[in-house]
Amino acid sequence: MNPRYVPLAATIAIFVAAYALCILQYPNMLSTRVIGNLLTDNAFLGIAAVGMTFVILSGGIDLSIGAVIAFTGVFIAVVLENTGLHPLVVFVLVLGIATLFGALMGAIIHHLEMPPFIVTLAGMFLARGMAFVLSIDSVPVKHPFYATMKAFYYRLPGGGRITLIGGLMLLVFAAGILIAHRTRFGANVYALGGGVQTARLMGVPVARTTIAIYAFSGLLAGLSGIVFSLYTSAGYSLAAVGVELDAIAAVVIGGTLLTGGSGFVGGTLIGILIMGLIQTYITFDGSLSSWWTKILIGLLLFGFILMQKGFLYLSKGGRRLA
Amino acid sequence: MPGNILGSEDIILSATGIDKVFPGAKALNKVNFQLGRGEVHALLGENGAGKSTLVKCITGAYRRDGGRLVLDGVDIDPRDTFEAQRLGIGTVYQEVNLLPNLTVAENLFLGRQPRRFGLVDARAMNRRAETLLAGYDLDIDVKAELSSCSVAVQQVVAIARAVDLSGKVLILDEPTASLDAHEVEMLFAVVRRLKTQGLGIVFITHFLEQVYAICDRITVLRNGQLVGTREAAALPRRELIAMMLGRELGDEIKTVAKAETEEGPVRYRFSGYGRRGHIAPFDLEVRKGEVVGIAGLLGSGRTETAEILFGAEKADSGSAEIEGKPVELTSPRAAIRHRLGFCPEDRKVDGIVGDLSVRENIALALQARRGWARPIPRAEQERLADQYIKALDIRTTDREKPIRLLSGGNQQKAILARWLATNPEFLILDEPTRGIDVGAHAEIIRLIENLCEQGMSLIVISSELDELVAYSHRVIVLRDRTHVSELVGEAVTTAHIVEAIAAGEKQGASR
Amino acid sequence: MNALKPHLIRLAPQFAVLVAVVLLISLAFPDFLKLQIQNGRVYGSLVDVLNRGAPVALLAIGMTIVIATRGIDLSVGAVMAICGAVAAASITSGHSLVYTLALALAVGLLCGLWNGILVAVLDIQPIIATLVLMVAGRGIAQLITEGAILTFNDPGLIFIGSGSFLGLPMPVVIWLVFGIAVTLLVRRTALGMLIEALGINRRASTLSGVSTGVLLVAAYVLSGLCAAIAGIIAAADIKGADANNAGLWLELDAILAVVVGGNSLLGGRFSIAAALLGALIIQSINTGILLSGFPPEFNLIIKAAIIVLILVIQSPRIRDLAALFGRSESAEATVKQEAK
Amino acid sequence: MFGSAQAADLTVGFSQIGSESGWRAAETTLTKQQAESRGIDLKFADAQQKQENQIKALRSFIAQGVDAILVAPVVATGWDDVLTEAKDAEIPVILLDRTVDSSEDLYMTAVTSDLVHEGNVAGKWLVDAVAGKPCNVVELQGTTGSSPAIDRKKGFEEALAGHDNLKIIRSQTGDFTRTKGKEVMESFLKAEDGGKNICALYAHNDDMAVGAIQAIKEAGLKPGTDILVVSIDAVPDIFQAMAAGEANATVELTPNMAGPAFDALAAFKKDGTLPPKWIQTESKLYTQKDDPMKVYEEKKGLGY
Ligand SMILES: Nc1ncnc2c1ncn2[C@@H]1O[C@H](COP(=O)(O)OP(=O)(O)OP(=O)(O)O)[C@@H](O)[C@H]1O
Ligand SMILES: Nc1ncnc2c1ncn2[C@@H]1O[C@H](COP(=O)(O)OP(=O)(O)OP(=O)(O)O)[C@@H](O)[C@H]1O
Ligand SMILES: [Mg+2]
Ligand SMILES: [Mg+2]
Repeated sequence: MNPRYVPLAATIAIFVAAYALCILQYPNMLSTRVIGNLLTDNAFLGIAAVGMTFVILSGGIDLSIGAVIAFTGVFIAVVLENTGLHPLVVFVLVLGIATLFGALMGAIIHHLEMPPFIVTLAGMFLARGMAFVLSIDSVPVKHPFYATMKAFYYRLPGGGRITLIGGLMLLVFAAGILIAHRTRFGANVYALGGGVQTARLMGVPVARTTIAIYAFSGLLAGLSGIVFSLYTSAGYSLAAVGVELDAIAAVVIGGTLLTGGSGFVGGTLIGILIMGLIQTYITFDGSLSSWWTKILIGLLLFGFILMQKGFLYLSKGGRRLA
Repeated sequence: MPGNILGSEDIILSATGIDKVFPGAKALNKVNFQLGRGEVHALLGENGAGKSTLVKCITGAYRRDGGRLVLDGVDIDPRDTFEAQRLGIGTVYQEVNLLPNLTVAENLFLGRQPRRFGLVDARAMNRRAETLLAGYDLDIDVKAELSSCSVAVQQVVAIARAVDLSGKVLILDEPTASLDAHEVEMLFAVVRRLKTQGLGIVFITHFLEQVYAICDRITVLRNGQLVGTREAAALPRRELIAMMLGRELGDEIKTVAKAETEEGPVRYRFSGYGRRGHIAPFDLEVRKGEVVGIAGLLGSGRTETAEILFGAEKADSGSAEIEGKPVELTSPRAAIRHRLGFCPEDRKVDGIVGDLSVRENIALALQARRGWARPIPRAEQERLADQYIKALDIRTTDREKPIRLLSGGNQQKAILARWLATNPEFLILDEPTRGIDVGAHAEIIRLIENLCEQGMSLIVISSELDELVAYSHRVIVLRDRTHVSELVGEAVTTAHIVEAIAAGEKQGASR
Repeated sequence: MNALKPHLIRLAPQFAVLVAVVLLISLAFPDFLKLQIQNGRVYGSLVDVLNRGAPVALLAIGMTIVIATRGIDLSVGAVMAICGAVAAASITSGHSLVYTLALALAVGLLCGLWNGILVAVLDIQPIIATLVLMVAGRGIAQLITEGAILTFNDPGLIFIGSGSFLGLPMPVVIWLVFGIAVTLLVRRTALGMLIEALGINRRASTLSGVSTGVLLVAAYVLSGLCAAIAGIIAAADIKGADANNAGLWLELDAILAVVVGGNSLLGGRFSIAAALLGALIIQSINTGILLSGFPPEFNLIIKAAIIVLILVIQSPRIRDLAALFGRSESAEATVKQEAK
Repeated sequence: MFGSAQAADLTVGFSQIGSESGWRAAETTLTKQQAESRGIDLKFADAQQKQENQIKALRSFIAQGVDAILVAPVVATGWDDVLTEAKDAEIPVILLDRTVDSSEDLYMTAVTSDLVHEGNVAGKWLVDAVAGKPCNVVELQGTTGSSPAIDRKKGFEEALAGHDNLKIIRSQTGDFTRTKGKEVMESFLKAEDGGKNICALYAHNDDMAVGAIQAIKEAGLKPGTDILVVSIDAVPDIFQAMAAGEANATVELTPNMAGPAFDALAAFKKDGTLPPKWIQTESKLYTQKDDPMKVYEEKKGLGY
């Protein structure tokens, strides 16, 4: 096998093995309900994580996505409450804002040569601050269109559902995989991750690509916000706190290097599923206190990373001196 | 001023009055440069003369501070390399500038991947990459990541990419630094072909034989200023060197009869040393004051031999002895404690610490050996730095300049200085003269000879056989990651080495 | 004096920003600059800034070193919670103050060691390696306090949080002394340079004989120690260990402080003094917002806006532009001279 | 494939918000104790303060086929879908400690206190305590955007309405924590002439009040006398402060929400009696007269 695919294969193998172990302990976990839930419940995280994957592949990071999700939700709820606009129009509007917001951060990162960590951290403060200013209350969305969209699902045998948002996540992943691996833009993203200076000398349009990457991440964070608002039928400024860290964890568990330039969008999907599996397992267990829940999540995270390292180590037969 | 030898309709690229100022240094001062159609034009000068800077100004990698660029009769002002590429200027920059995390094929076609229905057609891309590289006799897996290839392979890939990109102008900044004779010949064949197609080719190198072998005209820079442009055929080597250095140079390489290999006691003995999958077990003995050369083709395992000796890669078989006492050389630290030194081949990745100053880079290894608790006093560091800046003629505005801002050759010298500062007894040099100008080249070879006269033992890896022959008491020839033969004393000649490599090749072929 | 000059130049932008922020606040709130002596200690908003900034300042010291090695430590907030909880648990179960402090610091070191081993030995990327402890660590802290606030009354421990020394609150004394000590440690020895080398090019440093592995572990251990001190102070300050909230999201503030201090997140060159100034700048903003009387929903926007402004002013590109102005003038001058 | 339904004992899923405060920890402890004493198998899921995690937990409870679900919702909105799913699966849901804005037929009952009422009780106490004298009040809000912060503010303001002698002069968030409570109080004191301008403090929870009391003391003032302190929750530490005369009043929010919930559930399982849609817990006011030390001793062991 091409050594490039080893991390991906390792992640998939680990996921399958872990799922099998869970089923051994709780046979119920094989039900289509659990599988459907895995998709639906992680839809917003998955969509945001696709954007995060691109950012991380390019060697950057985007800490603003959780706040953008919250902002999007509040924006939609507030606008729907106060105007007669159709939700679809509002969606387009908010996607535009989120994309612009991302593009702006990308432009600052590129043109002012500031580290993404800090620019997007400030972006996080700003987006959440704007959500607060729009409304500190949690605002319900009562538009009938929401009900229509939610009624739209595919019923699996056994009571599980592939919902609209779960399906949307899969679509976004498909599109993400296509963009990352089959377009010039995707190749440029990897190129940036390999080294900005070198990429520039090789003729990669660095400015355009950087801005596009963060705009894309903003767009997907906006989409994720829409999904979240569908998921909860509300907009709430305190929603989705810390989602960026979950997304980063999913991306990394999916085998992408935080240093950029190496990884797969498809891996992120597995990363998301692994994180979802951890949570499902913990609820199925149901005996853990709040603190043991945290400790176990940490340990499982560690375990997955360790297993991945082990796989890589075995497959490479040792590594060059760091 | 010369330069009007060609008629203006024959000029494909003309740069006039190019200025470039860096904080604290004027790198280019009103430089004129004219490149003809179907011409190979050498751009020469000492380390730090401004060659790479001029190239980068032409390709838009740097914004020039003044001057005019005309390509094919049209004024151009490329804002970035992307634009230059579109205009038909293909470039190989000095340090291999490819992306280690992409595959060979992706590197070759970055930005211009073949597409089907708007999507990148990976299969077609890989196929075309294979055909392209076949033209350079390179039969490698184009789907492998570039980082898994040796520096030399990367260099060939970079060349292939630039050549493929260049519609009008091809710029090669020290493309041959890590290539051996065979690859160089191949490159020249390509260059000649392009020449007949009417391309203008800029060729930067420190190998003067190569200049005379392929170049039509020569432009010389010194300290950021144009010295002049001449017909290669009408410029004797001695005069060229004088143009570059601004002074006469004595013998370039003193092929002095080296002191007979004293049959002194063996100081370093490695027996059965090897590492599976990297280098086959070998025996090696080095005496005090002896220079052992290592020769071989690309990828023959020379660098791996060096790394294993220094502990940068752990040996998994065999043992090492110093003066009869067994030692463990399992890490660079351990090796340094036994007074070994190692000047690596890939200076950008393994050598320089870019943001540290020249002074700190020179003091680094010595400081590491003394341990953190005993800092080298600032004054002492400055003395050390000044001493080596002078001794090795490192061109820098001052010793506090971050080393990444130095020109390539000068970085190489600073790394060498880092090791000399530790006063090693056994120094391993992997391609020490790569990218170093004629003047400094001679300096370094003289230095090597001095060092071994003072009793230092040396292992030198070099693709330049002439050079290797000049100072080695003994030469070990590698093939396929195996030590295949050893030439001693009188037998150390270029012809013999080539023969040993070739014999190995025949042997390999018959296997 | 001359040797000090480059340092002063390095710190100038941070000083300028700090002064500007303080002036801005005192424009809106003139009493900000007022200092008075009360109960034998200096009292006033400026002291509050120093005092409230203590945890972030301490975290920033360790974070600076970790970032210099091209790493990052997300676990410091959780480690603060753990060490505060350990201190509270130990003192309430009747151990002596010295034992308690030693125990809490040792736990901090241990946490740092864990992170260091993950990064240096197992070669896990720093963000993810420390994320493990960030998540699990808070759980461990809550395990110790069982989710409640563990209150204590030991005057010795409380003194660390709210006592005063030479008129200054103890936390201020602690971070100042610790900051100076670490600065001396790295600058009076070769540690500083070796850490910078490691952060810029780990492989080249290893090949030059630097024990990069040990240094890397040491950096995280130091960060753990800083977090432990910060955790003890935070607990002592409120006379109780609040495992749920102690140090929550402070890692982000600490990273921000390091960056506002002009240190590069890409590792290499670092300045602890600048990071400490960065911490003070951030705390001044926080205190200023509290004093301003704006409704709390505006807090984040104000903070974001000011920080963006500061960073833009400090960004390399803007600095280059400024330098360009300066230079093009001088370049002209030289041209004129040449003409003569 | 599907787990056999436990016929004898009840399995109840409990989705808790997380463990952000001592009060919350006490609620968790009490719920577990109540379940144990009734022989109920409690499946506990901690949501780490995230609604999405609560929804996930509810879904997975449904997938496991529990007999009933308790949920302490982190926010009022966004529960329609998952509650509908539970209803479809015929699993009764009981809300603890906060309500949701979904239609009433989606859950069986809600055991909560009235957050607005709590603020109101605190405000009324203050109105009575100052007895018409002019009084400047500073307010320590909970986490911006959280429902207790919004409602307790609202209730308090309602109580003060019409009493022009009482004015809220400063209001800032203290994030429900002691540290922030102390820090914000310090800045209030500086901003209001060293505290001479402040006559009373209203904190949205006791933890912030405890932090603020320390700040007041360190500023050389007497909390409880120079500045009246009223807060909400009634956690043990505030009773210590009251006993010491440093706090004046607190409004109890009982952490035992599960008791009434389980009672209602048992009745329903026995003969199908439906409880009222809202079981309101008492918002009892405690002052220094109520023998605070005794209450402290009672509450100490409850896992606060
Ligand atoms: N970014 C920079 N900032 C400051 N000075 C620079 C920068 N880049 C190059 N220089 C300086 O400009 C001068 C010319 O460098 P350049 O790389 O063009 O030399 P070169 O002729 O290519 O040398 P070599 O043969 O060693 O490659 C050198 O003195 C170098 O120190
Ligand atoms: N022409 C080539 N074709 C295919 N693979 C090659 C070629 N040249 C080198 N390699 C590969 O590159 C790797 C580099 O090995 P190593 O660095 O030890 O070579 P070397 O002898 O030091 O060569 P040099 O230093 O000249 O680059 C080897 O694994 C080899 O397989
Ligand atoms: Mg050069
Ligand atoms: Mg080599």
